Amino acid sequence: MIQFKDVGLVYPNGTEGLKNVNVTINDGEFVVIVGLSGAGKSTFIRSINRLVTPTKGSLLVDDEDILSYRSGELRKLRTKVGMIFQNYNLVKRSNVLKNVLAGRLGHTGTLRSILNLYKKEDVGLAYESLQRVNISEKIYNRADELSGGQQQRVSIARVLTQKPGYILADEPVASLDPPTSHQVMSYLKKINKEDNITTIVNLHFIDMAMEYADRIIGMRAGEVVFDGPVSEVNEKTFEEIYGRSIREDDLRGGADES
Amino acid sequence: MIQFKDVGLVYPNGTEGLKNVNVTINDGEFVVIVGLSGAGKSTFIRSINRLVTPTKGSLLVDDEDILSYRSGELRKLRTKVGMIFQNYNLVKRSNVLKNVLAGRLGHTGTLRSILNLYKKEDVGLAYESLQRVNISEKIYNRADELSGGQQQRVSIARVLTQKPGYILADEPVASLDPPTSHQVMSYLKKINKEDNITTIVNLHFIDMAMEYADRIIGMRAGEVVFDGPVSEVNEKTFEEIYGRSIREDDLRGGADES
Amino acid sequence: SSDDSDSSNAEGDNSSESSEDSNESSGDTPDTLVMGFVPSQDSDTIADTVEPLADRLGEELGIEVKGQVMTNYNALVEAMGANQVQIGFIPAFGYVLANEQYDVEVILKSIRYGSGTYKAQYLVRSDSGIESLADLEGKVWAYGDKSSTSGYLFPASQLMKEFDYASAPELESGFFSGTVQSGGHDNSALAVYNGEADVATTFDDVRTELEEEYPDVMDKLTVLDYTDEIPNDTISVTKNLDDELVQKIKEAFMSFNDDEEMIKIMNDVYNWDAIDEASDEEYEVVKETYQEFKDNIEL
Amino acid sequence: METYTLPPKPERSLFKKIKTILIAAIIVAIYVWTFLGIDIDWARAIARIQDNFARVIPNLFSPDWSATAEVSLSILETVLIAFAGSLMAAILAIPLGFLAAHNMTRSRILTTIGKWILSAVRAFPDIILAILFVVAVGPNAFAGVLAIAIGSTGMLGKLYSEVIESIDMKVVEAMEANGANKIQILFYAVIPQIIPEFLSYAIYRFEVDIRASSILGIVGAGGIGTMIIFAANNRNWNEMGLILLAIIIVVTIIDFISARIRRKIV
Amino acid sequence: MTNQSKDVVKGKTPSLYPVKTKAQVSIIFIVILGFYFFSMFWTQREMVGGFGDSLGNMFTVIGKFFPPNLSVIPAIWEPMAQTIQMAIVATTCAAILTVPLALMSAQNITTFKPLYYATRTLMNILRTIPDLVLAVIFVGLFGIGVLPGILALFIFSLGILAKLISETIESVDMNPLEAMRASGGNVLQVIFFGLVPQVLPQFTSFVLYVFEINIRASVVLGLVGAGGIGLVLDQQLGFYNYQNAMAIIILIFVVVIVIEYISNKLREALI
Ligand SMILES: Nc1ncnc2c1ncn2[C@@H]1O[C@H](COP(=O)(O)OP(=O)(O)OP(=O)(O)O)[C@@H](O)[C@H]1O
Ligand SMILES: Nc1ncnc2c1ncn2[C@@H]1O[C@H](COP(=O)(O)OP(=O)(O)OP(=O)(O)O)[C@@H](O)[C@H]1O
Ligand SMILES: [Mg+2]
Ligand SMILES: [Mg+2]
Ligand SMILES: O=P([O-])([O-])[O-]
Repeated sequence: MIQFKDVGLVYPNGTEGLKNVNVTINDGEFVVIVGLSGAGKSTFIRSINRLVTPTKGSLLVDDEDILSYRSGELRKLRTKVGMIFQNYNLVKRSNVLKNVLAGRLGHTGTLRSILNLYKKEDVGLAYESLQRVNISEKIYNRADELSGGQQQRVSIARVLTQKPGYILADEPVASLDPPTSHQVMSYLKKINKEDNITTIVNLHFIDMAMEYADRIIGMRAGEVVFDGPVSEVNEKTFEEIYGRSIREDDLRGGADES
Repeated sequence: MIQFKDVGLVYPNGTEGLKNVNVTINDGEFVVIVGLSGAGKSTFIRSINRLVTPTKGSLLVDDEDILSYRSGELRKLRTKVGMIFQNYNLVKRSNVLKNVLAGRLGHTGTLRSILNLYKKEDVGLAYESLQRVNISEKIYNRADELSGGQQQRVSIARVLTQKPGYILADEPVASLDPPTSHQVMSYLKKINKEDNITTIVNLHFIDMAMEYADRIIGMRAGEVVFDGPVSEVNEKTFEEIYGRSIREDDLRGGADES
Repeated sequence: SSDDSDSSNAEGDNSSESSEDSNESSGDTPDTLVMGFVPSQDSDTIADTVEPLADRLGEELGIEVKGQVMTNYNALVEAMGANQVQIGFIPAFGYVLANEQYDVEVILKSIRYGSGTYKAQYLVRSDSGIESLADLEGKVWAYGDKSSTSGYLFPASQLMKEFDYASAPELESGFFSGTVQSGGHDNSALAVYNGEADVATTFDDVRTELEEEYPDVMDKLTVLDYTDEIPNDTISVTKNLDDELVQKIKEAFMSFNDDEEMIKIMNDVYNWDAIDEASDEEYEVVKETYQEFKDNIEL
Repeated sequence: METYTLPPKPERSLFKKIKTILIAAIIVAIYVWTFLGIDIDWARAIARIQDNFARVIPNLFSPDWSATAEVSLSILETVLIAFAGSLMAAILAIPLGFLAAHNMTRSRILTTIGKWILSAVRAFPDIILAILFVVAVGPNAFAGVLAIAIGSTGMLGKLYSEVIESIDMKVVEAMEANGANKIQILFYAVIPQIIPEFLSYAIYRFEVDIRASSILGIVGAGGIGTMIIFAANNRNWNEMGLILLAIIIVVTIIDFISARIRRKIV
Repeated sequence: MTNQSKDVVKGKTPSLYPVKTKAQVSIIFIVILGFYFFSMFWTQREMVGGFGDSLGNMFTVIGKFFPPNLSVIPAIWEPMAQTIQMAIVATTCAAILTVPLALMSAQNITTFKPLYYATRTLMNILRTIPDLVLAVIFVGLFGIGVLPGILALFIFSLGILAKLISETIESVDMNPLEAMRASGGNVLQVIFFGLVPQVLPQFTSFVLYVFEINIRASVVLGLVGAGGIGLVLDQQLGFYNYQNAMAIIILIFVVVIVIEYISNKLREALI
C-alpha cells in the first residue's frame, strides 16, 4: 500500500512539483496518472521510489514513511519498487540478458555481480521474464539492436526479474507507435493481474488510460484534481484535468473504439 | 508526370527491392503508398529522385528517363523533387532558418551558399514557407530545441522553399504522436492542393492513408499489388497488401472515426 | 645552495647503505655493477651499446657488470647520486656536476688521438676576412648549447678574459652583435657555412663529421683559433663504492691498454686510443669555468 | 516577389555583444602578435631546401640495411616498453578519469583537484619524468616503462574523463531505481558505456608512446630512441631512414591488430 | 544466431554471453595480459637494485626542484612566447589543412576507395614519425630556426588531427546530408550545411588538444635548435639549476591550464 499524506515537493529552483497530495493506492491496483505536460506526473511517480524527495508531508510505502530513508534503506525500497522509463534506459552496448539481470542487482552481492557470478535461479528468473514478454530469442542481442517496442519489453523483463511489489512506469509508451503501445500496455496489465503487482503508470493519452486502468488519477499544476475509478471519468473530468473540454487530439487510436 | 516502366531494382546484396513495377503518377495527385515493412515502399520513393538507382526498366519524370542521369542532371532533378524524411533529417545544431534555406541549395551557387550570402528572395521564400507551416516564430531556434512535430514542419518548410514540382515523403509521421501526425498530414495535403504539387507519401497506417490520399498504391515484396483510388479500397485489398485480413493494429486512431 | 643539497643527499645515501648488506666497513661491494655511459659529442662514430666493454670488465672483476648508454648527463649524474649507477663514463662538465652534487670521484680518463685532452675551435668562413679573435667583435656567434664545454663554456670564458667582460650575457650582447643557439656542434658549423653566423665554436674538429654531406666544408671553413685544453671524458665512480673494488676496477681498465683486442674495440666503438689514470685536480679548470657561469647563465 | 519582413533577430544582451566583440578582438590580437613575433626568412628557407634536399631526402629513402638486425631488436624493445607503459597508464588513468568527471564525482572541489592533477602530470616534461625514474629504478627499460606510464596517464585521464562526462545518465538512474549500489552501477551502467572509447584511446596512446620512445634514449632506457638520437647526432640519414621505416611498419601492424581487437570487443 | 537460440532452448539457465563470444574475448584478454607480463619481465630484467629505496631516491631529486625560483619567470617569458607562437602557427595551419584530409580519410564521405586508403595511409605514416625525428630532418633540410620547428609540429599535428577528426566525421548523423543531397545540393554544399555544424564542437576541442600537445612537444624541439622554452629548460637542467627548471615547468602548467579552460568554455559555447 502506498499512502501520500499531505505530500508537497518544491524543486530547488522554487517550482512546486507537488502540492498537498493525498492519495492512497491499494495493493494490486492498476493506476494511470494523466495530466498535461508539467502537471507533476513524473514527480508523483518518482517520489515513490525516492528518485526525488518530497519536501513536505509523509509518504508511506507498506506503512513505513520512506521520506526519512537513508542509503541502505533506500536501496531496499528501490529493490521492492520496479521502474520502467519512457526511453527504456537500457545499457545499449550490453546484451539483453545482462540488461535484464541488472534487475537483480539489488538482490545480489556486489562482488558476485561484478564478477558476473549470478545464482542459477537469478539467471533462470531473468530468462523466464524474457519469455513472459515474448522476447527470449533475443537474449544475446545487444540492446541497441532491438526496435523500440522490443527494448521496452526488455525493460519490463528487467523489472519483472526484480520481483517487485510495485511497478512504476513513467510514460512507458510515449516513444512507441500505437500497435506497439498497446502491446506494451497489455503486457503491463497482464503482469499486474497475474502477479498482483501494484502498477502505477503515467500516460498522455486518455483513451489508452481508460482502456487499461482500474483507476485514474488526474493531475494539474502539482495537484490531484481527479481520483476515481474509470467508470467515473466523464467530460467534466477532462475539463478539470486539461482545463478545457476533450479534443480529438487527446485521443490516441484505441483499438476498441475504432 | 512520373512513369515507372517495368522498373526493377536489385540491391548489391541480391535483395530485390522492386520487381517489374509499372505505375504512372499524374501531376497534382496525392498518392499514398502502403505496405508491410520491407515491402519496397522506400525503395520506390527513393528511385524517383535517384537516391537509389533501379537496375531495370525506365523511369520517366516529366518525360525524361532519369535512370541515365549523371551528376549535373541529377542535381537538377533533385532540385525539382523535394523530399521529407521520417526523422526530419535536420541539422540539429543549425537554426531553423538555416535549415530551411538548405532547401535552396540546388538553386544557389556554391560560394554564395557557403558564405551565407542568400538572395533576399530566397530568405523571403524561406520565411514564407515557415509561415505556411505555422512555425515562423521559431525561426532563430536551433533545430534540436523543437519538438518532433515542429521539426517535421520545418522539414516541410525546407521542401517548400525548394519550390519543387514533386514532393516525396518517406514515412513523414512515423515518429510522431497521432495528433501531431494528423497535423503534419494536413499540411502536406494543404500544400498539395494549394500549389498543385504532386505528392507521394509512404505510410504504415491504413486509416490515415485512407483519410488523406487521392489514390493508394499497395506494395508487397517489391511488387505493386494494388493501385487505385481510395474509394476502391476494401477488405480484400488489405488482404492482398498485408497477406492477411485487417487487424486493429493496422489502424492508427484517425480523428474522424473516433 | 649546493651545500644543503649535498647534506640532504648524504643522509639519503647513508640510509640506502645501511639497508643493503655491506660486507666491508669501507663501502659497498654490490653484486652487480651498473656502468652508465654518456658519450661526448666529438666522436665521429658514437656507439649506442657498451656491451663488449661491460662484458670484459665483468670477466676481469668477477662481478656482473651491466652497461647502459644515455644521452643526457643529468640522468647519469642523478643515477650515480642514487647509487643506481656505480661507474660513469662522463664528459668533463658532467663529471664536475656529479662531483659537486654527489662526490663522484674520477679515477680514469680517456686518451684520444694520443691526448688526454681536447680543445674547442673557432670556425669562420675562409673568405670572411676574420683573422683574429678581436675581429669577432660585432659579429654573430653560433654555438650548440650553453652546457657544452667546447661549444660554449671554454670559448666564452676565453673571450671574456681576453676582452674583459664580466659576465656571459655581457659578452653575448656587448662583444657580439648576436648569437645563434643551434642545438648541436654540426648545426653551429653549418650556420657559419650558410652565412647565418660569422663564427662557430665547436669541438675540434666537427668538420670531419660534415665532410661527407658537405665535401667543401674543409675549404670553406677555417679554424681561426683554439681554446685551452679541455680534459677528456672521465671514468668515475660513486663515492660509497668499496675502495678495494675501485682499485680493481682501475686495474681492470688499465689492463685493457695491453690488450690488442680491447684497444681495437674501444677505438672502433668509442674512438679511444687508451685509458689513463686521472685525478680530480685535472678537472679543476672545468670546475672553475662552471662556477664562473653557473649563476649568471642567461635565461 | 511580395515584400516580407523577417522577425527581428532575438535581441542579444549588450553584455553578450560586448563579449563577442572582445573575444574576436583577442583572437585577432593573438594572431597579429604571433605573426609579428615569428619571423621566417622564406627566401633563405627556399634556398636552403634547394641545397639540402639532395643531401637528406635520397639518403632517407635508401635505408642503411646493415643495421637491420640492431634496429629490429631496438624497435621490439620499444614496443615492449610502450606496451607495458601504456597499459599501466590505461589502468592508472581510470581512477583519475573518474575523479575528474563531474557526473561521477559530485563534489566540485574533488573534480577540480582531479583535473588539476591531470594537467600537472601533463605539464611535466617527459625528460624530467625519465630522470626521476632512472633515479628510482636505474637506467634501464623499466625506467622507460614508468616514465611512459606516468606521462601517458595525464592525457588518458583527461580523455577518459571527457568520455565519462558524455555517457547517458538515464541508464544510471534506471539502475539506481533498481536498488543497485554505487559499485554495481559503475559496473552495470557506466563501464559498458565507456569501454569502447577507453579502449580506442588506450590503443591510440600506445601508438603515441611508440613514437615518444625517442625520449627514452636520453636516459638509457633503451629502445629505438637511443638509435634515433645517435643517428641524428651523426647526421646519419641512411640509418634514420631505416629507423623510420621500422617505426612505420610496426605502427601499421599495431594499427591493424588493434582494429581487429576493437571490432571484437566493442 | 541460430546456434545461440538453440543453446537457449536447451538450458533453462543460459550463460551470460554466448560461449563463442566468451571464448574470443577471454583469449584476447589472456593474450594481452600475457604480453603485458612478458613486457614487464623483459623490461625489468636489466633492473639491478630492486625497488628498495626508489621513492626515497625520487623524493631526494624532486626535493632539488623546490622551492621553484619564480624570480626567473620574467626572463623566460620570451622563449615561452616563442613556443606559444610556434604552436599557434603550427596548429592553425594543421587545423586548416586537416579539413580536406579528414574528409578524404572519412569512409562515409569519400566513397572512392583508393583515395580513402591513400589518404588514410599517408596520415598513418605522418602520425608515426617521432617529433624529434621530424625536427632533425627539417633542421637538416632548412637549417636551424623556428621554421623547422613549426614544420615538425605541423606535420605531427596534421597526423593526429586528421585521424581524430575523420573518426568524428565517420560518426555523424548522415541523414541531414542525405536530405541536402535530395534537395539538389552539390558535394561542397552538402558538407558545409550538413556536416560542418555537426563536427564543429569536436573539431574545436581536438584543435585545442593538439595545441596543448604542441606546447609540450616544443620541449623536444629545443634539443635540435628549433628554439623555444625547451631549449631553456634543457639549459637550466644542464647547469643543475633545478629550481629554475621548476619555474619553467610551472609556467608550462599554467599555459596547459589556460588552454584547458578555453577549451571547456568553447565547447560549452558550441554544443
Ligand atoms: N529537477 C527539476 N528542477 C526544477 N523543476 C523541475 C524539475 N523537474 C521537474 N520540474 C518542474 O516540476 C513540474 C512538474 O514536472 P513533472 O516532470 O513532474 O511533469 P510531468 O507531468 O511529468 O510532465 P511531462 O508530461 O512533460 O513529463 C514542471 O513544472 C517541471 O518544470
Ligand atoms: N541498401 C540496401 N541494400 C540491400 N538491401 C536493401 C537496402 N535497402 C533496402 N533493402 C532491402 O530491400 C527491401 C525493400 O526495402 P525498403 O526500405 O524499400 O522497404 P520499406 O517498404 O520502406 O520498409 P519499411 O516500412 O521498413 O521502411 C527490404 O527487404 C530491405 O531489406
Ligand atoms: Mg514526465
Ligand atoms: Mg522505408
Ligand atoms: O662535449 P661538449 O661538452 O664539449 O659539447
